[in-house]
Amino acid sequence: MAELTAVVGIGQTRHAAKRIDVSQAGLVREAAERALDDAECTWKDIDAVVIGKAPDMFEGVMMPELFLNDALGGAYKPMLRVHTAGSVGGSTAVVAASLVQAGIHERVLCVAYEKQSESNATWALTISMPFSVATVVGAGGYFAPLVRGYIMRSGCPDDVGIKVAVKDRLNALKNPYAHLRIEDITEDMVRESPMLWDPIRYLETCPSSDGACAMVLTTEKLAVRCRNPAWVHATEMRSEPTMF
Amino acid sequence: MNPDEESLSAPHILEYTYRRSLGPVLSKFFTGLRDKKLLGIKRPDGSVLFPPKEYDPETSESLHEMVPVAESGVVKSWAWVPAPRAPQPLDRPFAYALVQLDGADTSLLHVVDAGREAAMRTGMRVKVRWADSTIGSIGDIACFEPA
Amino acid sequence: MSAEEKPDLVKVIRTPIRLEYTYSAGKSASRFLRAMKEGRLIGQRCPVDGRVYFPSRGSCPQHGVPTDGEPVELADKGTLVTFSIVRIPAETVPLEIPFVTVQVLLDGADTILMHVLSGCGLDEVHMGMRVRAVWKPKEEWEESVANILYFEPLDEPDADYDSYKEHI
Amino acid sequence: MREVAVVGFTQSPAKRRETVLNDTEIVIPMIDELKKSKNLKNEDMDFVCSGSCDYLAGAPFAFVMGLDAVGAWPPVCESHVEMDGAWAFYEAWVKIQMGYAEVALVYGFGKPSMGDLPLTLALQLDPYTQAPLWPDAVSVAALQARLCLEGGVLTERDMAEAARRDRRNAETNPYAQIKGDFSPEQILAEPYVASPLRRHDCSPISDGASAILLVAGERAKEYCERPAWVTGIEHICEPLDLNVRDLTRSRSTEMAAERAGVGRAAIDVAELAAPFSHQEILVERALGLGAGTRVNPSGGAMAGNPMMAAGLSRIGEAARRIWDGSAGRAVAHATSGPCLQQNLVCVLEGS
Repeated sequence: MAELTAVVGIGQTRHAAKRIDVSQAGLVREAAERALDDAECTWKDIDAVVIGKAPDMFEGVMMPELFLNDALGGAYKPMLRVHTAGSVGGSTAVVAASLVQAGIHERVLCVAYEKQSESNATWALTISMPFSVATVVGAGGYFAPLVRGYIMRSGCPDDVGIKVAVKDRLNALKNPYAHLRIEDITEDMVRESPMLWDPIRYLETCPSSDGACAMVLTTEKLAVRCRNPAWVHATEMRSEPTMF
Repeated sequence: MNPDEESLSAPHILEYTYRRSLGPVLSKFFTGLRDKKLLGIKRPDGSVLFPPKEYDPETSESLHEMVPVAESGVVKSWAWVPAPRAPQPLDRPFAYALVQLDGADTSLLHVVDAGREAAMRTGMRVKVRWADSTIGSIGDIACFEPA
Repeated sequence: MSAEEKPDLVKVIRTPIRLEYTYSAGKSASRFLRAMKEGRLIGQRCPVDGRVYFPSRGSCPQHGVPTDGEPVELADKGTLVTFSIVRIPAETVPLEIPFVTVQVLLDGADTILMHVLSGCGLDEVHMGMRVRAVWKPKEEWEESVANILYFEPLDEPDADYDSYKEHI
Repeated sequence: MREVAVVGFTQSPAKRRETVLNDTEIVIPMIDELKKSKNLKNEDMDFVCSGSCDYLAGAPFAFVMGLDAVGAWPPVCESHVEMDGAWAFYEAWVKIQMGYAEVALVYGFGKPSMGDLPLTLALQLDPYTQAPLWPDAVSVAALQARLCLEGGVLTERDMAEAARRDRRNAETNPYAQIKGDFSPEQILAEPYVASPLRRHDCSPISDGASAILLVAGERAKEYCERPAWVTGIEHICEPLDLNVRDLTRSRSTEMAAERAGVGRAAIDVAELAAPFSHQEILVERALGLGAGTRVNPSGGAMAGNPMMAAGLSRIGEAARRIWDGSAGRAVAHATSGPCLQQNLVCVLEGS
């Protein structure tokens, strides 16, 4: 690998079901400005911008990176838009890291966001198409049968989803940016929450959020001057067929 | 071609009414439209961006100082639309135009209702025709008309 | 909020977007749908390993090779591989809740079909149960998966777990 | 920089309306043909990257089905850009530069005939102040054309001559959609479709796909006798706002060309993806091409413009002319966004 790379700045927005206090640009800028501050740099220090988000239909803007690029210090710079569906946040960081690792740029800003409140995520994820029969509702509709299959094949205990949900919600209480903050979360509360897509209960699902996350990545030369660089040792991603 | 090979096709409508939250700058801009006032925003070099953005489109620095611009201005460029499509603002032939309002240093992309193509020319003066009811929407400017 | 009330600030604008498309099913789906209109279920075989894709989308997603060979006729019965009981309504799904979505491995196919199950109690639904398609009256058949109204339990012993575990 | 070459290219014929295949099915034979011609197995591919657009299909995640054409078991390292395949090419080039990959497959595909493309493209504009007015892409390009014409940057005759050149060149391109020998007089006698643009000033709306194989270093020669080496590649994005950009030049193309080293030596062939005749002239000038350059021997995007594949196809068309020895140094161009907002420039050389 040509260049050792580090994450030298991170920023997140407050996440909420509806961030109606900000525009789309305001949302991504809230995260990006925090990442720049954390990295002790400014818009003009950025060599390239990588913008990640999943379906354009969430916000109803075709290739929204085209109008957001100049909100993110990207005017007259290289800009890439990543869309790898649900994995897009991670993929965006991987692409940004690659640009530094390859020795192409010294400092890259990446931002992934979604402003799902502009539409309705369940609608946007299961737009019904001609000739098909609609048998699922939202992402949970797709995943619930697979979750059941996983439980069967792995032999994991029935309450594993409940335990994971409680663990994550407890951790979220320590995260000032978290959307869901359920102070008195318990396993019973999760177990007794409505069963939406059996075997998935309401409190076992993620919320539909408005939010953004940004990172600044740099070369080793720039990173060693930073307070606490997080070195990127390796990245990897894999995709499987939709069915077989 | 063998008709049995031809793909089946069917109408598919993608339809949704998005709710776009505005943030501080666009909120003032659209509130201004509702109240029939046009607001631009000052860039660091003193020039006025209209329509306004909450950031400078070249440097990304935040912008704050909103300033009024006039209801009339000059057509900088235009394109004639002889056969408007359903969602376009006017149902008769019109022009999309870049209109630089007096007091602004950039142009607004909007429409000019000039009746016929021969009535359009770059440099012509135009003024806002407000919609019958204004709600806080770019459509509050129904169109521009020759001044 | 109506315009007359003139709130202090306009904070949200509504932007209707309507785009009209002519959706095109494509070659494989059209072949499948035309067979469907005749009450036949057809899949396509992967030329590499012979697996039968149902419905086929024109290539084997495992090997990335076209599946252009002769269609394979499948039975309208199979094994319920996995399922979910759905308890939230949606405009796009014309079913009363709760309803059961199922993944069915038709006999002779190597990939699952997503559909819905009816004809038994919710507590009777289980993995491995044998099911069969319940069709609309023949005169209503169209080029649509909706010709199958739903799947219903078949009076047969459950399929052996090993026979479908790879398809979960 | 690591040496990377384009060693394989397939494209579908650009069609106004593909009546048999859906968007994924247009890709399937492209990848199959590429794999067969290069004896490429799935395990040989270190990285796969694609470019497509959900709004062309009117459905989310259209690209997920595209992966069916590749074959993804065992799981593949794959990424996707909601951009023209030329940017997927760039991402693949980056993965090779960083030493992650040696062999990469790139493809782009789209079936815009399913919708009303010029109207759909209005959704690329500012969602608050512009898109609600539905300015169609032809009208938006016409605003730029008028600025160029009235600014004395070019004439309607220049535009007609660019259109003529492309359509005439396309006569020898079996994949082209619009071809023929139309005289500038003939073109100038046509009515405007969106004044000051005539039908001939516009690229066609095309369904189509293309695929490219990129290989690093010495291994490139195993796949191709005379590989087309990527000696420079860069892309630049301008602000969206039509009102803060100088629309009478393509500054982003100028910057990308400078950084990609287009001017370091003569260019034999240029393949441009500009979808309107005036834009093609702006790009040609921004690249600093001289009289010795054959522009758009394939006809360029003006002869066939499969959205999301057109830019990638330009790289393929340029590479093809390196392979067959008809060019020693070539440049390919891709564009995205209204009025040439974002541009990519790729320099290919035979040695």
